[in-house]
Amino acid sequence: MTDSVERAAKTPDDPQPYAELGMKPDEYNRVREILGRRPTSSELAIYSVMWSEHCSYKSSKVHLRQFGTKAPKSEALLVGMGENAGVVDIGDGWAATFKIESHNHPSYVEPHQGAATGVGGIVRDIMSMGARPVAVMDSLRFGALDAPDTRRVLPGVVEGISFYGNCLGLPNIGGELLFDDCYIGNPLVNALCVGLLRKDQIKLATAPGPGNKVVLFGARTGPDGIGGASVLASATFEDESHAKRPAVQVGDPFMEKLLIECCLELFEADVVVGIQDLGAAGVSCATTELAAKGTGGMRVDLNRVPLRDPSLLPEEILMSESQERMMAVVVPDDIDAFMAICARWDVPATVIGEVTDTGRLVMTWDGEVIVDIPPGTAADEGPVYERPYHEPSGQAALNADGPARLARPSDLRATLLSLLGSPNVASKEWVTSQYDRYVRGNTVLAMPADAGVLRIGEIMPGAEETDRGIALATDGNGRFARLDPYAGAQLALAEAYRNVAVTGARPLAVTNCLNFGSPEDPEVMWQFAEAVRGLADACKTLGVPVTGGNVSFYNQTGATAINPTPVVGVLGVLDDVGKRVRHGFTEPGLRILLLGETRDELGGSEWAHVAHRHLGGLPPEVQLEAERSLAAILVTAAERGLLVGSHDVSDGGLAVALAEAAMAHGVGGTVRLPGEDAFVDLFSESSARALVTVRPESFEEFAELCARHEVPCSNLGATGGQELRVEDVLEIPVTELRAAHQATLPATFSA
Amino acid sequence: MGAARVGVVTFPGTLDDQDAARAIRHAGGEAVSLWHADRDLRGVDAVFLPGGFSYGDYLRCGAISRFAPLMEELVPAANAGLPVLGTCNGFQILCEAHLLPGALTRNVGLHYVCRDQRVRVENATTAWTGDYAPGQELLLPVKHGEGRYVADQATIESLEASGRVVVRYLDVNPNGSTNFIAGVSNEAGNVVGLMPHPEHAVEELTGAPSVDGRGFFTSILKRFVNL
Amino acid sequence: MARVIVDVMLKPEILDPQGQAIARALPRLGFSGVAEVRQGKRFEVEIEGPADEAALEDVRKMAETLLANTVIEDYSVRVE
Amino acid sequence: MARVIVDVMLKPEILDPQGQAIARALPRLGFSGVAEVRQGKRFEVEIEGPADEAALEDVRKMAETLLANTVIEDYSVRVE
Ligand SMILES: Nc1ncnc2c1ncn2[C@@H]1O[C@H](COP(=O)(O)OP(=O)(O)O)[C@@H](O)[C@H]1O
Ligand SMILES: [Mg+2]
Repeated sequence: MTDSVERAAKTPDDPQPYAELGMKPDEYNRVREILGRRPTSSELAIYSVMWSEHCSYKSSKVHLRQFGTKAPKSEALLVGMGENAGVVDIGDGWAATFKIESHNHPSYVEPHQGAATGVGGIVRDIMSMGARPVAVMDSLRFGALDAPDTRRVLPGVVEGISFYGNCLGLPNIGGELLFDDCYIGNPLVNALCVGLLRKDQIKLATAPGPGNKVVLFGARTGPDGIGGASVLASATFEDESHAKRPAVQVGDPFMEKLLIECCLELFEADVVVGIQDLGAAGVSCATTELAAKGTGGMRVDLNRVPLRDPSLLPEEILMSESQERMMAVVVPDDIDAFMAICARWDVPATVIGEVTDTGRLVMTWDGEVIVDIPPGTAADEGPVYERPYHEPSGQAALNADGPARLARPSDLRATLLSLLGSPNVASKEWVTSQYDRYVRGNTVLAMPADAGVLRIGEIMPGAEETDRGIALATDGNGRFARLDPYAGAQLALAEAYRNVAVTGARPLAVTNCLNFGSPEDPEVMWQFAEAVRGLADACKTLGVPVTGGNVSFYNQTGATAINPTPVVGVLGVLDDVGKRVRHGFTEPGLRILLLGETRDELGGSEWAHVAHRHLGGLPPEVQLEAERSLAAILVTAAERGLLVGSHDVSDGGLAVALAEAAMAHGVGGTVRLPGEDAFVDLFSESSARALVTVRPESFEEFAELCARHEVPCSNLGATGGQELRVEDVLEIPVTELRAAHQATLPATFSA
Repeated sequence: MGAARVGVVTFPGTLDDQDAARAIRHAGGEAVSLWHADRDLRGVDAVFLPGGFSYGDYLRCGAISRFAPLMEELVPAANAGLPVLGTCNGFQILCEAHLLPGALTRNVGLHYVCRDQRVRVENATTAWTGDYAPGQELLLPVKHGEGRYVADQATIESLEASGRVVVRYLDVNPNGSTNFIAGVSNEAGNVVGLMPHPEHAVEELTGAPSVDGRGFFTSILKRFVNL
Repeated sequence: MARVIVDVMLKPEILDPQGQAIARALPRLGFSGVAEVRQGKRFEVEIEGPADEAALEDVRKMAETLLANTVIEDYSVRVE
Repeated sequence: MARVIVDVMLKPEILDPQGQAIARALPRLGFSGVAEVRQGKRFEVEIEGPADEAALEDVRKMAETLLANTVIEDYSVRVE
């Protein structure tokens, strides 16, 4: 029997399974207060998903506000936080929109589909801004390389990303792949998508204009990811067949590709008033959010939702997470044109309701009203928690146990080779060669470059005139954040910012994915609060606003949380993409320069991790002013054509940076270390440093630029030869570097 | 006389159509888009079937596209001498449509592979390779999950004997192809299929670190200028 | 030597995009009257000994742990 | 409604790397006594009418032209 509004009013005391749906008693009581009666089971479905941590950000909201209140003034910001994705002005009338999102848990349960649908979801977020998705990136963390769990999960995750992203025709232009025991049983799969659009064509998730039609288009709705709904269905209906619904969503990248092309034609034809993707919480989320941001009301006939499985109940339709669906608001006069475009792309589309001005979201099923709520109460007015937090009890001891007590190596050659072969530093080619980095023909830089760079002109009709390009990098270091979440988040930002700048691009804006343990644990909550505070402060200092992001809580196995892992993505712009700086040593005969200052900073370093399995002390000092100056000279020097090649110095220090620079094009180099202590010079992970190469004739001009911006510049030596030579310290043929660097992943996954 | 007009076919799920059109324009030709559902070749001088995942590569790569209305026009035209180049998914479609012999199967390593691959032009007399020197070595990207060329022994022998192996992989066999075969032609040499992507190796700034792919486009254009 | 067949199909409630794409293509190719197509995998496992109960049990275990992904797939084992 | 099964396997002379990878993995997972594994496809075609000879002929044509690529694959059609 349908649990209608009428029935709910008559049976106020019927028990409801709100606890099984993850709602607290006071949350449930608030719903009753809002409605003045008990919710119907469909309404309960809507509130329970909309008020979940995932959709409502109830534990993180009070902290995330800082991204707004501390946001630096930025003329580039066109759409800030709160929309599906932020939008940034990149010049010449064009805008970029980008966002990173987690799909951690689903990727653990079913690696291939979990990761694939993670890509699919973030791509639809970008489409819903009116943009053409133009590239993806992926930031991955797994348990130890040799853990059985990693062997099970990693290949599937990579295959899922490869399968979905390649099939969509989105070049994969970068990402991260790191290993640490803390991610056993809880891998992190964060996917980023970037899109482009004309500045004046931004679309928003809003449903204005009473009488406008609400169209659901894309895949049909099936019983995907509705574990929660089965609780409701079995509680309400005692129907066994509905008791076990799959929690796994399966992706159909071909349908998504059709959706992309279809949406772009719809935007071009200007037949869309508002648009929203269907992600977590599916129809519930799309209808409440569209209605809440529009004229305030909407009427939906749920019987009209096209189903893959005709036995679905309304609660299940509302909660289904079937992939490859979008919802649009369309003026009645444009409906025929809208439908014709969908038909051309073989994309099913159905009018399921219309916009009203009643301030109520009303849904019917078999002629009965089953939902009648003020949509804003579900979409925007969810619970907000000020979760208690305090510094972890072991934090002081952890910080006191610095790397000073660790034995330092005498054989630096062996140390470098062992670092190069260690899982975090080793070549990621086994993974990245499974991704198409060339499709669409606009990839300027991709792996193993520090940032991905795309040409804008020619991606979109009408963009031929612009010479601009965009650069993107993601970074995050869970070890640094464990030692100091405030500094760790800032170092993640600093590294991504620097990675963008070494290509010659001006950093413009930030997205972030905050991966943490349970917010109900005050020690985790402290890590979270500190990380957000750190990131917001650093964004302010660096002048790059946060435009959006995602929070992923409950990343833990039992009571053990992962290292706090804020992953930060930075987007930058090149006014002339032809002036991008290439990666590493590109040719012999160039001066090799180290920019920035090296101190004895080995807390949380790759060396401490690889050589001693040690984590303690403090991370390298954050130097935001120095990062700013460094980026400024990199951008200016690139514009003036002074830089030939570059590489950022981070994990594994200068030693690893030199080795990677040499391996990039098979060009060696000879350098003399500037400091007293070769070990510190080579393996310290001090921030705000980069390696660049310049032609001898440009050296003066470049050195002057550095002096003017007070960026320390050490002349290390020159490129050339078949080996990397650090005078008086080590000599390693590039082929030997490569052998050490490339063997690790294949040895585990190709066996 | 106007520039040669090269049709670029878009199927649902085609990905490299814009790149192919750009490469044709860069070489001095006119790119004409052709839509899978139209029974119309729009009077083009040659046709390029680009790569991608038409119909999601579901069932088998190219298996569903082969039945597109456009193909009903293309197959007889190709048999009558219209130059056709299929790369990657385009090659797969040409095999499924029996315009080329053999089939492209799952990479022996079982993974999709995207890499800059050295290849050699084995036959510089086809409609699409005339601008290369015989034996010329090229760096072109490959990017596919099902590129292992197979055919029965007799077919392979006759392809080899008659110079219809147009392009061959060097150094590494990225997918386990029989005899390192990267591309083949039909008997007349007007229909060529290859797994590598010349359209991603035509500009200094973007794509693979080479511009070796240009020759495929200049070959076909010169042919029409010289007619 | 005996041949044991393992059929692996997506669970009925799981989306089968390949099967759907095939089913959508059929009318265009002139085939009518097909209500649905689902695509799965078929494994031919050649075992060295006879296909007795012990061997079948082994193949079942193999299907459960390796050949099928039981999160989304069902399998069946039979002797051919 | 009737269900017709189409099994599609690579021809024996065509290398089947998927089957080989499985066969290679088996001993590591503790399965012995498997001589060979081959992986193919199984299609479940639901037809609207009965599975009479005419319908089967239709499915055979479907297999020949679409479901299998007879250059490299063999197929068989049967009613389940
Ligand atoms: N999961 C991944 N997806 C895509 N690209 C990746 C991934 N992991 C690493 N990469 C790319 O491989 C290269 C090397 O990665 P990494 O060693 O993490 O670089 P860095 O130390 O400069 O941050 C970079 O270009 C990076 O973008
Ligand atoms: Mg880096």
